[in-house]
Amino acid sequence: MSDAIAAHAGSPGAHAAHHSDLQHHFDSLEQQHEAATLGMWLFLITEVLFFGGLFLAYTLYRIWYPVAWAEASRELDIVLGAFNTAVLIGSSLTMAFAVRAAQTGKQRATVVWILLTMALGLVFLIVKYFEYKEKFEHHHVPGPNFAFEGPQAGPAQIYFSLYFLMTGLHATHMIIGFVIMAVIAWMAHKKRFTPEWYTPVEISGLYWHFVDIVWIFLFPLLYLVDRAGHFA
Amino acid sequence: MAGHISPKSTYYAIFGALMVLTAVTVAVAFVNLGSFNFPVAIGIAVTKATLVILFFMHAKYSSTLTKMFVGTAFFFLFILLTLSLTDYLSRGFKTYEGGAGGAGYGVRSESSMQSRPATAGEGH
Amino acid sequence: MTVAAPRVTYLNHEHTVASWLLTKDHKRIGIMYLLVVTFAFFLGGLFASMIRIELATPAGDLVSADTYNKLFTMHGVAMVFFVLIPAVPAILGNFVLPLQLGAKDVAFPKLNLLSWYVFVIGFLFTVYAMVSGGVDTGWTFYTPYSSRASNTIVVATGLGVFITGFSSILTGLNFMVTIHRMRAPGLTWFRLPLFVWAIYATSLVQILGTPVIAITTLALAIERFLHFGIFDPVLGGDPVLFQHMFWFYSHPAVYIMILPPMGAISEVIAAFSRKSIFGYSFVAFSSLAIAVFGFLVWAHHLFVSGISVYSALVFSLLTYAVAIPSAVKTFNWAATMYRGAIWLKAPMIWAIAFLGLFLVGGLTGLFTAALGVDVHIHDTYFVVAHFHFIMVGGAIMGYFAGLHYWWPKITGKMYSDIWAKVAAIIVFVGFNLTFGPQFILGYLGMPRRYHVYPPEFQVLNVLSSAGASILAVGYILIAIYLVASIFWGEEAGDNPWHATGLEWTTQSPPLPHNFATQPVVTEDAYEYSKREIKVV
Amino acid sequence: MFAGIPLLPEQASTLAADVDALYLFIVAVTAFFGILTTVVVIYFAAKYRTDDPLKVGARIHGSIPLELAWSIIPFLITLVIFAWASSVFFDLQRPPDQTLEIYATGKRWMWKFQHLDGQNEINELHVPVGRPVKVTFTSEDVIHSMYFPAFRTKADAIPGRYSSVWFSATKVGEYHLFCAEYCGTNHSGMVGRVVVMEPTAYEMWLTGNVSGGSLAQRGERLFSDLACNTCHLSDGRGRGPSLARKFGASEKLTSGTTVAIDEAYVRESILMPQAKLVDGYQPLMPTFQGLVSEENVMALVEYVKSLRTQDTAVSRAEAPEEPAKPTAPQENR
Repeated sequence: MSDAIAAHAGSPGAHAAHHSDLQHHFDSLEQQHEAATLGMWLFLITEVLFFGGLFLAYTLYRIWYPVAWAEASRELDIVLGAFNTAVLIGSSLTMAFAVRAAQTGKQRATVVWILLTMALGLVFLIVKYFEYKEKFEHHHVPGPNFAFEGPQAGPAQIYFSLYFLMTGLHATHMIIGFVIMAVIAWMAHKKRFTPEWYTPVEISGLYWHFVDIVWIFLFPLLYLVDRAGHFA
Repeated sequence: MAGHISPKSTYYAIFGALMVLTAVTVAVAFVNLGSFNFPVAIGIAVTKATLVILFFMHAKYSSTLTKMFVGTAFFFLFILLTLSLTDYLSRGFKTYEGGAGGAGYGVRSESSMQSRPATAGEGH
Repeated sequence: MTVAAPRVTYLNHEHTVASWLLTKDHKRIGIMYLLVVTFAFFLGGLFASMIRIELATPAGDLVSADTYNKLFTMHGVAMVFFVLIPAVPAILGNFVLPLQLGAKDVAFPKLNLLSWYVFVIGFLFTVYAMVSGGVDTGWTFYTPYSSRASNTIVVATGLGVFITGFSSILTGLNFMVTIHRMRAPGLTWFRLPLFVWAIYATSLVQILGTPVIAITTLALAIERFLHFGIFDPVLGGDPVLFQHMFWFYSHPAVYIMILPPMGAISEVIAAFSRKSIFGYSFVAFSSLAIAVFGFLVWAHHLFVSGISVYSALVFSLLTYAVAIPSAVKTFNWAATMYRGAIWLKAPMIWAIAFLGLFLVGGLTGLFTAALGVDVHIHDTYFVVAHFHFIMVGGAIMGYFAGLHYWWPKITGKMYSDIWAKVAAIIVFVGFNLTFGPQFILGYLGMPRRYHVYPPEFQVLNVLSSAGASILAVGYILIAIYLVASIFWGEEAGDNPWHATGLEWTTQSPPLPHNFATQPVVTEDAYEYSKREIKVV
Repeated sequence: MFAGIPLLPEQASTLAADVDALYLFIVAVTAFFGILTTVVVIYFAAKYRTDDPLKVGARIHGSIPLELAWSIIPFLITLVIFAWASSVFFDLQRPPDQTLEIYATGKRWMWKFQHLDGQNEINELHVPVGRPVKVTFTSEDVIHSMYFPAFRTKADAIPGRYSSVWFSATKVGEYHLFCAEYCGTNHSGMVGRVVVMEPTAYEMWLTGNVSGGSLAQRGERLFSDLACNTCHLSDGRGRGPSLARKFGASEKLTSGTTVAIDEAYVRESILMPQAKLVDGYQPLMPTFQGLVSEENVMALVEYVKSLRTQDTAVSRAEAPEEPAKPTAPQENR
């Protein structure tokens, strides 16, 4: 709790010309930047707990039904999953470069890196679309016409319920990230950012890296359950 | 006023590490470690997530307050998972010597956690 | 009292509707929350009075069983999600926090306004559900009744709760960043008023707990709407998992409800004892301890739901641990009054009434945490009485103590002190008569949520219903004299209570941007003894 | 006016007195601290009262020893309460070995009881006084909760698994049976009464309305009607494992774990056969989920239980007194 009290470094009266990007109720750009990043980190905490609820359900049912989890997980295409993981880690890299470009004031580079990140995100969503289409064809979508051969149909339907909830929630977060990055790209294109004020880029970066982290956990949990056939 | 600017080489290094770890986690999934597959997969995922948080999200260079909040998030996630599992994992324990504990569904006694590669095709 | 010249205040510097609906001023947003929460409070109160009238007779003769089930469900949903959780943080917190920190506004004003709109949209979802048939699952939405058996509007109510949850998350996030980043120069952590500590602890719980009920209501809505099978026992799912996920939030939620009023009570008791709070750092850290320990105890709601005997022991022990910080706070409040100069104005009467009721609420928690007794009293009126003593006796009384304390600062007008004291006594008596008998009813074994009950419980139920009518009178009385004070109240002056705290250094009602010059803090909180009080 | 209102419900079971003693102890502790604090607050409010708003209180900021005192002492007291309450809780959860078994199912808005000798009751339960009785029950739809206030015991009926309560009635008479977990429209109507009778009267009641043989015999009929006997041969050479002398023992599963055979395991193997596959057998058994009602599952469970002592089911009357001390499996709580 030892954050700086010097948040009000200069005495409020003798402040330099009011910086265009500084909002009225903040005293310095420094304070505004720290407030924004702290706010974003706190939001990411709520997201961790938000996905956490589903991880609890996943963990419980994996312990209760290891055989069903193994059989249902083998239905997923591991190549597509691994490829998607690589794509998303790549988009995290391009996002990091976008933030770095904004920090160093390179407007054009920021726009390019963000568009690259959006492109990789789009690839991920397209691959996801094909995976979902394949599930619909195999009737692996929970609900009245769910079909899963063999005795583990009940728990398998729970697996697919969690699969669609987790990946659906993750995809929704990616679409939101898409919209945010479109706005940021447009702002960067309009040369709105300076090395002193690039907070929106940094914040969307934090959000995007979080979305990547969620997938880093979803991939092994959903795709790599007992590929070695322990629970044959 | 700009935050910490990492050199491009750091980013490439972290990217490489993440790709390698992804390959490792896929490879390890095909090795039969019995009930240890789950913890190993989680361990690799946690390592990758830590790398992303520290370097890509600049947590390493941020204020101690940010680091504390990241720790708080995972601490309370840990509480949610472990305290709930104290219920589910101990449902199988016998409540007294003679009785055969056991929930309708759920883990039998703790013996069910042992790992023993099943000899497939056994039985007539 | 000098007659203040017509000054610019946050109330009179703009009058258009847009200046209210699009305001980014934390003070106006606080008042907008006050309007919605008060409406929800009287809506919930209406449902409560119908329940009490129904229960005056053993037979189900006022309303049908279905209607009764909808009444107690909507009473629960309206009161929990739309009154108790937002009341002090969103109304008093929004108004007072920036003032106490010496800040111009909260860290994210636009986000603050968004929180209010999200809250109203969630409320409209729930009102839509109430109007078009209501929901009858109980405010806890237990599956598989809520996901399969109930044919009422569960999905809309669930989404209403889901949306309103984000208002709570965003408010918590806003306040936490405000407290970290926007304190006045010289305002170190241990010079902060205890209300700020309480709001900080509440924000921590709002941020960490609310997302879990968001995912739980989302999963329930999807399971019911799309027939996914997460909690469905037919597929092998576990209905008790829903209870784990629901209570992981809903128990810390009761600390969201009680911590801010506790902060308000610390302010009131220190101000009207004219003495610094006893054991400042202990009271401050007990708020944080309650917030953190609050997350370890949720399964004491599941003692008879088939959780394992061993986890029941763990949760029972942790529940006793979480009771200690609340006890420490109560003893510190009492000790603050020792050798104080106790000025028995209305807020102090409300605070003392809070102490009396919260004490009973907290102590009866020891019964429900005791495993042996809880098996007998779980889901009976003993539990109903316990949580009403904490929620209404604690949170609502604390809210009213805070409201009476800061009313002059909010409106610039002073309400009638006599009527405020009369109302406090009426509410205190009515409350004890309503919920006191329910402890006995509970131990006698009357289950909760019963539309029809065996005749031998009637006498106590009639007592309870009589108490409820007195309680209703008390609450209506508050509304009357507070609204009256706006029009006919005398000018309150900048510091009517001669209290410490930055909010009393500015004018009342405050300037649009709170302070003419940035205040600088030089002394600890509640330093009454050091300063000589200048008569304004 | 208050003479008529009892403060404690009737104590009609061995544990009722223990629970009440614990309850009164906590009442005493809370009353003492509650009244003490209230008196202190009122005394301070009266003694240090002033009407002059300019007077200030003494310069007191706190005292560490006092803070430690009123943190540690209350915690120690709560530990005492915790320990005593936990021991009472364990007594409530652990039935004695010899109990009279009764099965029940909660169904939206009624309780259906099944005695071992075949008597079925709805919203009524006749039990002998003085003998420990264990009710094993589940729910057919939503969560209910079987609650006997006079016996101070309660347990939720959760669909998909067995729960159980036990009591040993000490006083003859009629007592309430409530459903304590909200279950819909007629939740308040899902009530009944427990009739505690003298042993002789109980035996008379038993013989008075026996219907169609014992529960185990009904289970045996179901066992053949549902063609279970085509696979589960008694010598174990069939496609399914033999069920003779299995109840109470333990079984090795294909996943390598061993499992205790109790009511819950038998029930689960009927409704979800492949959840726990017996080692050395193929997953051939179809699921009977939805084909067999909970009552019939209980009848089958009772039949399998009766196979642990002899080859065919006999009604309790003819069966010799329980020879060996069977491990009365206790549903975990």
